[in-house]
Amino acid sequence: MNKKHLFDYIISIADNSLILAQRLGELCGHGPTLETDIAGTNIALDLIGQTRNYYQYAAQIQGEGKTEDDLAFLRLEREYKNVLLVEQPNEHFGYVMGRQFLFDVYHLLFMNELLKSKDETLAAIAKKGIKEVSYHKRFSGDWVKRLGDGTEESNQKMQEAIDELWAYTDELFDQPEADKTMIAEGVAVDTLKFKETYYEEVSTLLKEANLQVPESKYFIRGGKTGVHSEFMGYILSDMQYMQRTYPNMEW
Amino acid sequence: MNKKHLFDYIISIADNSLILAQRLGELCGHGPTLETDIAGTNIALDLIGQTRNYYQYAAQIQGEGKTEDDLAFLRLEREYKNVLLVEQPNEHFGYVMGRQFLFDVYHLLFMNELLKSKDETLAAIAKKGIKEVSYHKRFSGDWVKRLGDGTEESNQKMQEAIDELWAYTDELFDQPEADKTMIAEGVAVDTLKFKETYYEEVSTLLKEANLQVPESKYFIRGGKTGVHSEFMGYILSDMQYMQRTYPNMEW
Amino acid sequence: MSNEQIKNLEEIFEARIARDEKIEPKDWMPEKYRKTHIRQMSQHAHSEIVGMLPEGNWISRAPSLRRKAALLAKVQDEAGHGLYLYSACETLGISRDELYEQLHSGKAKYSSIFNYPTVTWADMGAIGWLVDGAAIINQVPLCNTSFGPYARAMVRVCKEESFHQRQGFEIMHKLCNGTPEQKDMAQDALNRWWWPSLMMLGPTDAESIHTEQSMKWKLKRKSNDELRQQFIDQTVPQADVLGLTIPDKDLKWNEEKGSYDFGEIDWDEFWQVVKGHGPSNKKRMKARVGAWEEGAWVRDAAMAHAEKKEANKLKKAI
Amino acid sequence: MSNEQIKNLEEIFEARIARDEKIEPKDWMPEKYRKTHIRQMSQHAHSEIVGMLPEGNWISRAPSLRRKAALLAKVQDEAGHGLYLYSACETLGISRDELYEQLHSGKAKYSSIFNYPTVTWADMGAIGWLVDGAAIINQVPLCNTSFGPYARAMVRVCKEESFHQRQGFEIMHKLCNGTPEQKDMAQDALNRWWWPSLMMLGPTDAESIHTEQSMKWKLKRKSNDELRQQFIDQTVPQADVLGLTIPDKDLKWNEEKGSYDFGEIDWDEFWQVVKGHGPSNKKRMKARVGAWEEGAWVRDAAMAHAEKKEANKLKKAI
Repeated sequence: MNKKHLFDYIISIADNSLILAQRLGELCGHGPTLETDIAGTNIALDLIGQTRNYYQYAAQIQGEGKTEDDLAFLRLEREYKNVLLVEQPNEHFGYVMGRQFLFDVYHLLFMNELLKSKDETLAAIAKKGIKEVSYHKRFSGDWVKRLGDGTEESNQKMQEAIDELWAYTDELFDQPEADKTMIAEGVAVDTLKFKETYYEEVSTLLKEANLQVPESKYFIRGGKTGVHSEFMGYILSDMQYMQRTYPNMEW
Repeated sequence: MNKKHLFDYIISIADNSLILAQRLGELCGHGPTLETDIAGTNIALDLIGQTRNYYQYAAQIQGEGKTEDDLAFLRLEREYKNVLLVEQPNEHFGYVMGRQFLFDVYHLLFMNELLKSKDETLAAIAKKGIKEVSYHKRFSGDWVKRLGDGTEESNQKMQEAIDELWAYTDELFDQPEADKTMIAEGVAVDTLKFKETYYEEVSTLLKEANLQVPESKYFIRGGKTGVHSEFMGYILSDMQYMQRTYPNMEW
Repeated sequence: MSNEQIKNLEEIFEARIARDEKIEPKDWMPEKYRKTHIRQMSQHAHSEIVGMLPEGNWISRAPSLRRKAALLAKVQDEAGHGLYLYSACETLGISRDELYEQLHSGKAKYSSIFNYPTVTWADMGAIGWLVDGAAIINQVPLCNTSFGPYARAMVRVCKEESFHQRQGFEIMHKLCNGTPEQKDMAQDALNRWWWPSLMMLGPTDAESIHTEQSMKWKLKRKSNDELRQQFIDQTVPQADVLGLTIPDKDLKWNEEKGSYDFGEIDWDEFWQVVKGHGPSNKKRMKARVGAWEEGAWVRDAAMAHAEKKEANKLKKAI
Repeated sequence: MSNEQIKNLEEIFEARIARDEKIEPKDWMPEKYRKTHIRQMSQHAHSEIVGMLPEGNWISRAPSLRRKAALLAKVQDEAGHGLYLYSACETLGISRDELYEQLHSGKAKYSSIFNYPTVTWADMGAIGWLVDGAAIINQVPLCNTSFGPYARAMVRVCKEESFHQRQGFEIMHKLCNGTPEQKDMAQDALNRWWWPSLMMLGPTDAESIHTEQSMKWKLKRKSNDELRQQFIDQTVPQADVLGLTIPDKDLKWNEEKGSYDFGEIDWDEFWQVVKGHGPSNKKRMKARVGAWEEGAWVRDAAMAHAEKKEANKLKKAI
């Protein structure tokens, strides 16, 4: 087993949840209703919980005595491997729900496969997470439907969000070297297996939501190789602020 | 001469310019016209130039081998002593010009007094800065007039900005302990000497700009004692990012 | 109804309260009771909602994953409290939209302490420890208040608040047992939050309105000054445990009265903040009003969608 | 004018250009000359304006005061370049508002390299060194182009660009002589900016339109492929000085032709970005359109104010 690849693989999964939770956390107290604030916080909490499990495991694999917080807060931007989708800004509630939905559909398919991983820790994390992620997907999917099939304005806004965020979906299925090795070992999820299902599921719901399925064949990628959008630097400068400013302390 | 007080005094002047420049820098490329982008950048550049002179001098007074960048980038939030006015956000161009104008009128009066400081370095920095600051004041004053006496919408927006920013003007004249000692020594500027002139000048221009002079007697303070608004933390997390993330390097 | 009849009803009503019976939304109640409850419960609800903001300010910057999760959970609880308090108000025949409108227009108040900025991480500790501490002192007696929905909401709220209070104390404890920088941060937070926390318990009895009637309705069981004294007496020993100094040079144990004497509160500051001119009032209101206005299209869409679904159901049924 | 007359004018016009005389805005010129110049100059102006954004992204995070000032000054220069290039366009009878409208609607293009994100501080070095380096190679020949205002603008632009290019190289040099982390940052920036810089010199000659006519008008003096070769030959030795590796395994000195051979450019990527689907196209356009729309009330106010002042002057004069 290639430890470095396993470590890289776990980190890339964890980073998705961390950065998405960070984005959701920014919204707390600023959403359109109290109920959505509560639900958004719930999703963020679930994601952070998953993230902590992944980082703890990754730190153990790495064996350098690092903590979950070292991994979460003390890497350089180029070392974060989350997909570009999750770092996109909270432009408006339609974006937030669109981003969430496009991730959740992937995430649930992913978790269902990770459940079968030969790595028992990963399988256990997946087992614990599946229920949470199913709930996320139902929540975001319902909102995409409400907004898509709500008023004319909400339909337009939701469509705009989907059109823009669509460009980040293909990257979800990219398999960097670490992934490939780990797939071969039966540890990692072969995302290509469910790529088609993903687009089918997404398209079905979009149609139900009275939205057009984007036809663009141009996709943007980079996050999985650590080349992020310009939004990422600002996410990190806030997120890392305390750990960078007060190094080596406990909180 | 109390070195600590002199140091504190210089830092408090420098921080005003630094944080205001930081706010102006955020705007670059996002202003209403190319010409205002250029002018805004110019003002930011002047302020950073002044800031560097102050910090260099402060570092020398301190005598601990620190650099201008250590002082600019590596203090804790509570150690920055800029007034709350300069850290207020760029809500819209009326705010930006209002903030600038309310600061510039003060700044020019301040510089004219600093010119007479017994401290030759401070007097020299003032001498160099006066022309720059006069230009800033003309620029921001002209815009306050344009917006105040422009359209109905611009008048409203400008009034709103002045009404809000007004609460931060009184702090400009606060004299913490370091200031008092340095005033007694003939080094620092006794801001109370020109407080009345300040409000007269500002009021005259506001009236000329077809704006109401706010009557509120409630003022907000805190910056001069290092208790900043919630905006400050975010300013610093970006501003300090590189120095915190890559400590002890040269750029 | 004749005045006579109303007077009878009022007497029966007051007698029920005196017997510690709960008043439920469908029961007859005097108009003033209804209004006073709407005012106090909505003020409480607004405080929860506005109170999410100063802490929300540190979610993105929490120093560890564990703390980030705890802070998210805490802010979420506050949203939850807001939610049941608004619901309790709604049982008295006012809509949530009307309540928001009162908040946004400045007609309704919220706890003035949330108009102070959270400037360091230690403020997350100080708010939990002091602000939630003071809130509990205010709220515990309300678990036995006369209006049923409010009393039941308070039971749940108090349970969670006391968890938050312990969590805040634990943040402070960690800081006080950390590096000198961390301890400084904790002391600084105490210095900034101490006096506003005392103010949070309301104006001195001499200046306080509504008190007598509220006592009768068990909406208030102790005076502001009594609550304040209780808060101080409870908190000073906790500061000792932390090794922190209460920023009040006049604070002194008074053996005779068995409680602490303390310094004079700057009531000018209190009224400045209450009247809307505190350090963060504008920011808080902009955040709330902004969230509401920017969310309008979302709420409209949800409504439109629900109506469509309802119409479709009908169509299918016919 | 008869076709005959026009043909005469055109011949005279072409002869003037051939004699290296400058064409000035008031001179007669063929419609196509005017249009081509508006297109090219405005594209250049738009590139300056959009080009402010990727670098503007690091102003708030520059690692030292000196660098912050230099970066501000550089972005300011770009605004200045934009300003005189727009003015040069305006001499051909098109307004700045129309030019902006073309940019915002996507009708007009700008240099596609600005659609890549600036992800580390080293990108400030790489952009100065590589992007400004490539720009200079493109622009130096234009100092002798036939249209007077464009040629004169280019003289000034080139002088400043070459200052920027040196400044960018100096940033890289500092990083390459710093810590291993800094050197890595520099290498990473080169890796990411190298290929887009090559693309910046335009499609291969085979795919390039407008070339022949542009050559005649001295709007173009070398082909894209020639310029690209020149850029590579100039830049590779600079990378050697820095101790950085050009990310092209096929890069090799060709003794025979006296220049470098290099690997294949990913033209699919180029066209994706040109067509609006690069990593930051949306972000750039949102920033520009956003600035324009949010600034409308400011421009309206300035106009209204100027008119009032004018009217007052008139009133006083009467």
